Amino acid sequence: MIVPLNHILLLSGLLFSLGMFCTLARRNLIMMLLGIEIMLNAAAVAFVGASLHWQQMEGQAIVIFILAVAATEVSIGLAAILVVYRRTDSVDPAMEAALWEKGGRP
Amino acid sequence: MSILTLLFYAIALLIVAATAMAVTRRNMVHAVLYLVLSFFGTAMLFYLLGAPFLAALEIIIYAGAIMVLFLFLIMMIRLKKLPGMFFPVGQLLPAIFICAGFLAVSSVLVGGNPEGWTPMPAAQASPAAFGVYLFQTHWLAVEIASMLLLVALVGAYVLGRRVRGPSADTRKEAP
Amino acid sequence: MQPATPLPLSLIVTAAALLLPLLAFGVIMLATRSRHRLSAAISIGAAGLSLIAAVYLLVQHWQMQAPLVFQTVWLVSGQMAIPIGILLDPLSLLMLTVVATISFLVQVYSLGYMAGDPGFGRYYGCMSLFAWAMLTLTVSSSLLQLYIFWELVGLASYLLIGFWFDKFSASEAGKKAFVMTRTGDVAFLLGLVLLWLQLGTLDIPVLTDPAAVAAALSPGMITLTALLIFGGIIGKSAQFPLLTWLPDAMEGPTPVSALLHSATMVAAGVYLFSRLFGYFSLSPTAMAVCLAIGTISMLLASSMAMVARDIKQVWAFSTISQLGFMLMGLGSGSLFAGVFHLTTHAGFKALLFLCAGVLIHRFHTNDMFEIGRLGGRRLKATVVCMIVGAAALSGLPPFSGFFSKEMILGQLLASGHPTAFLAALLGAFLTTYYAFRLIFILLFPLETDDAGHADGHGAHHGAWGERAMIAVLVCLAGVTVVLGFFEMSLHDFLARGLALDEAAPAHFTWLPMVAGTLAVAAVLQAWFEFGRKKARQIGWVERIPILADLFGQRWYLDRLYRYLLDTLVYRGVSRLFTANDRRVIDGALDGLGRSTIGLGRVVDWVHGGMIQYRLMIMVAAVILLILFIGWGG
Amino acid sequence: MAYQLAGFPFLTTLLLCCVAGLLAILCIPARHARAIKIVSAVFSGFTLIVSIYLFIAYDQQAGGFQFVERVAWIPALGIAYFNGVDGFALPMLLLTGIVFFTAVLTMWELELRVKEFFSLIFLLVTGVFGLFMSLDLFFIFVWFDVSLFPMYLLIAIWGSTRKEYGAMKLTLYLLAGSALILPAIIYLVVHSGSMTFDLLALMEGTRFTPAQQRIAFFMLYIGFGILAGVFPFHTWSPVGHVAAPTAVSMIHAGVLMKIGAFGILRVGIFLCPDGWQFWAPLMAVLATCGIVYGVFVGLSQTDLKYVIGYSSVSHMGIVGLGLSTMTIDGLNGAVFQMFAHGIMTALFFSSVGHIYDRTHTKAIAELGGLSRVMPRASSFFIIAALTGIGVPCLASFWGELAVFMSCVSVYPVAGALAIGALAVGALFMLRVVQKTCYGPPLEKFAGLKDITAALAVPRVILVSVIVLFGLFPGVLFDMIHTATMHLIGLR
Repeated sequence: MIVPLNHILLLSGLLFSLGMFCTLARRNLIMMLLGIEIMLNAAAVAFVGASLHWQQMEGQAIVIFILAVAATEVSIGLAAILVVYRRTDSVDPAMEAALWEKGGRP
Repeated sequence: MSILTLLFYAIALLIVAATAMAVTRRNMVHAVLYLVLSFFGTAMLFYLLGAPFLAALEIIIYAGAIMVLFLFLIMMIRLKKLPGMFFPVGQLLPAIFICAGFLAVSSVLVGGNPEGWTPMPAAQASPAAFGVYLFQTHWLAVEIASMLLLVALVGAYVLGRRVRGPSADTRKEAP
Repeated sequence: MQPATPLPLSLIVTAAALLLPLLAFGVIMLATRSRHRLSAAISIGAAGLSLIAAVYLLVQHWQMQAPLVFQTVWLVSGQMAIPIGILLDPLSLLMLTVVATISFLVQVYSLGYMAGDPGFGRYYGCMSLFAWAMLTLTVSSSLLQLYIFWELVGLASYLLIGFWFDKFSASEAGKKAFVMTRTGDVAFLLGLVLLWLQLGTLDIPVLTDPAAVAAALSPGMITLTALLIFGGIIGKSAQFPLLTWLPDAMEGPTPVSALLHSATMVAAGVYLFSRLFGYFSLSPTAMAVCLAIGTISMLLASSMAMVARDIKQVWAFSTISQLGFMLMGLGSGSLFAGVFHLTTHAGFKALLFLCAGVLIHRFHTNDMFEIGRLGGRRLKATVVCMIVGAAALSGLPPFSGFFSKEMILGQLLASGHPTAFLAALLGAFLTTYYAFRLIFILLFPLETDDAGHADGHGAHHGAWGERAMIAVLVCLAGVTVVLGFFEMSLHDFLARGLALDEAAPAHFTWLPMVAGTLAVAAVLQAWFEFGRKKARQIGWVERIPILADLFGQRWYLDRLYRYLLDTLVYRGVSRLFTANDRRVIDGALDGLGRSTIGLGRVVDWVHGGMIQYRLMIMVAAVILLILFIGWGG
Repeated sequence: MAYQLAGFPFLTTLLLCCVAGLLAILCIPARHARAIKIVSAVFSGFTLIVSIYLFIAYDQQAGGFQFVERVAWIPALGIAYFNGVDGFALPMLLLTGIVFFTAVLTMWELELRVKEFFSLIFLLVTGVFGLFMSLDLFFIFVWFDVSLFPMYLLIAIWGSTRKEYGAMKLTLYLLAGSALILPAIIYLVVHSGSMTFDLLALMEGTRFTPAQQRIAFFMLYIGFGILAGVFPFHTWSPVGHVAAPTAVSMIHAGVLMKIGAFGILRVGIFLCPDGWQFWAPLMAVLATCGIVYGVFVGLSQTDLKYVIGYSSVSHMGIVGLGLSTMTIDGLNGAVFQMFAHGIMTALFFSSVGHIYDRTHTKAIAELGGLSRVMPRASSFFIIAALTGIGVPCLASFWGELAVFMSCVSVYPVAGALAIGALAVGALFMLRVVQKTCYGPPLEKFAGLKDITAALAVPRVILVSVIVLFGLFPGVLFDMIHTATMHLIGLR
């Protein structure tokens, strides 16, 4: 006997909200991406827990795909951040907005 | 309370603490390192929850590949100055509010599920069994995921290429 | 139209009398406006034929017992049928003749007066329009038709007052006249519609039949409609509260003032009252109101006339005052007294105006002192005619005004209105005073200017025009002298056809004496102040500054109306509504438009704003969705 | 309702005249401006002739809908190309023909984008004609929108003062109106029980419940009422009139506003008599507000076209008042007033347009003494003003009289107020006449030419129509009466 599923889910929720906080509050594109990673990870935790709960391997299979998506997202995201950085000398998301409003496309 | 339960709580504490530290670090290298710690914890958790293969992948991909990628980027861009305000209030407060709201909603929802309160037995899916299952049931999705990774590879290359065309210059002049 | 009617000839003659001026109007306005002589010839020809027709009808129907009605329908729509027709009875015949006569004479007179004016053709066109409308008004068989032509007469008046539209004051006066009479007409139309709703018909013979009316209407309704219709009379005849347009209307050419604004058009109000006399007499309240309004107007206008310097203004005030006098006669219950005074007044007032016109034409000024100084008295024929007219106006025997005024006075006394009688005596006194004030100022100027200059002037206008003017004056003076002696025969004529139940006009043997004495006293006072050698030509009114000011400013009525119009209409309601339109209605809608754009901005910000705010909204939306699915759905 | 199909499709011919004119204009190269104008005049003249023929050939004894044409278009939805005219539609067709023809002639001196201008005008008028003759709800709606959308371009391209604003405001308002009309039509069709857009079938075959009628009538009243300048929704009309070029103002105020009133009559009152009865007091109140409000606001305007715009609001209020009385006289008067006002306001706008073309100003304060400089042009203006005042023997008097007479019997207070507005109306019209035409001739206008013979033709036509129907109103009243009797008899 380990723990009830709900404890795992609560842990997952806590992680998710931390990641969300990171994404929403940090004025830094890299940290935002990091927050997204945390959230994806939290989802993975929940899936693994659910997989144990129902004794099904579907959950674990999903985690594989989550990993794939995370890898994809990070590689593209970091490349995009790099582009942004080269053009604006900054990784501040607010700078992006400022550019948008002036009609330029970052 | 079995040893496994205790172990779970200890790991959970580790993960949450490490993640919280990572989220709040001003120095991004520190943040990434804390996050690596958190991912190690997650890997342990996966092992505990009966997914040894996933635990291995977690360490290899998340803690290894992805975080290293982050470190590369952080080192590449060499920020001259860190963004002015660490946590702008106008952004911090709504973010906290939303996160707290999410937490509240999710815990209420989770807590409202009565059958989730029974402790689960320990079990394990061996990597071999998992691999067989994955490739029997989800082979198409795996293929698609691999295609996705390929696309990501190409995309990252295209984006990251240093463009020395007129477009980059005009872009700078335009605003 | 029943085929058996034995009188198609009367119909044809009347129709011809009515339609000829219309034809003349159309031809002049469309074709011959720029050819002055031809236009004048057409117009005068039409007026002359109308006059002949009118006289023929009068003679033909002198012995008529019952009114003749020809009626056909102009317009039918559901319950509403607008008839057009001709009602020939002594009253309309008399008025028809009066209008046709004055109209013809004035048009002839205008040959001289308007000679050389660039708008000569247009002038005659408008005169024909007026003649058509006024003649048709007099013989209207239904009240609605009367109203229609009443409005058309107003239109002609507007066009003629503003004839010299280059002058601001003229166009302003035209506008004022139209709007003020229109104000009265609003009440008139309302009364008319109410009456139509109650009775279902507006035929004048029905309306004047007391039995039919009393059966269909409650007394309150009769009073209400009578008062509303009386509103129209007030407007058209320039009676008390709406009297200020008439003096301003003197901006028009003098023949126009003579024809429209003294003899005929303004008398249309009085004519309408006598037309509906049977109806009005059903309501004692309306009669009392009529008497009161007539008295007030008469006294007010006389007081104003005492200080006026403008020769036409004096006669304009006098017109208001005399119209009030007629209404007093009618209001006291005697149809004949009012109508007779209407007839005599038309003659002598036209005469007075036309005389004034000769002077104005010659000396190019309206100021009586100035005319006197320039030698107005040298125009002997004119001055004699003017004295005749003034004597008639003052009620000096044996001129026509004496008979009619004396009859009204007698009627007032006989019907038991002593206050009104005294007021009428006072009015008569004042009338004589101001009439002779004018005469004496003309005759005995304080200083005289070079007279030769006056004689040599005006000769280039062509002698035939001048002669036509003098001829007209003499004609009218002749009428003024003799008309008074036809009192009894006119009374018989009217009484026969209209079945008047009043007895022969009351005669008080002492009344002519009193009235005559009063008139002589007034003449003497005028002589004392203006005529005698050492007179300083300052009237007693002018010695009392308050009165002079009050009278000179026309009792401040004009100022009051101007003030009310400015504050209430222009600066009040109009500006309020405009502001409402701009700010509230338009503002609300523009605000709606702006807020739509603002909403678009908000949505745009959500889409194009900083990435993290977008994320926040997205997340918040997801949370809400979860809530919805968790509990709501 | 029984009707006979027409032997010869006159109504379609009328529409085809417009369409053919449109196509002909499109075929002429833009540089031949004169040819375009001649072709426009010829084809608009054809429409006028056809509409006059229809007016004369209509059998008043028989009444009802005549010249009916019917071709099923989408049978599954019950949509048909279904045309027919009655005593309400014919005066409107005649009005459109007259105003269209004169408007084309009025623009004889246009030089800017002649081809586009006339083709858009033809498109606009096609929609107007279509709407007046259509008996199919779907087509009514389509024609409604066809006649609206060229307005935007016409005002925005050829307009003057604040033209983009005016065009945008007008378009938004009218589209808001059509956004109410379409749901109302669909609501009615859906609740009819049978899938048909056929107006006559809906009128005959189905009885909507009073509640349904109230809802539908209200939507139709507001929707069409916006176009008719009903009181709180009138502000587009002065702004639009001011911005529009002369011919568009003429068509707009002369015909388009009538579409609104006609729509209320044709769709609202025909299909929802109970709703009409229910909302009639509201209509009377709004109409009276419009009458009184229009004259007072007009008093303090400084722009000539604004003044006329507000007089239109006031006069259309009289139409609304007539419709609200629910009596024969009221309806007759309302439709007559629609006709008379259309002609009058077309004359008004063409005169003002001419004044503007010559003097290049519409500000009342800058004008004056025009009667000396341009006697003929200002006579037309004065005649229009006198018609607006309601002088007898000019057309609009009869409509007003009929409306007032019926109104006092139904709503005495509203009637009294409306009659009272006459005096203010006189003040407001005469004030404008005095300020523009009278007074000493101004030096800056000294060299201006009077109206040329070619430009005088349309004005003369309009004046003669005004006088003709002023002296013989019965011609029109009898025609309208056939339809009114039928409508009232149906209730």
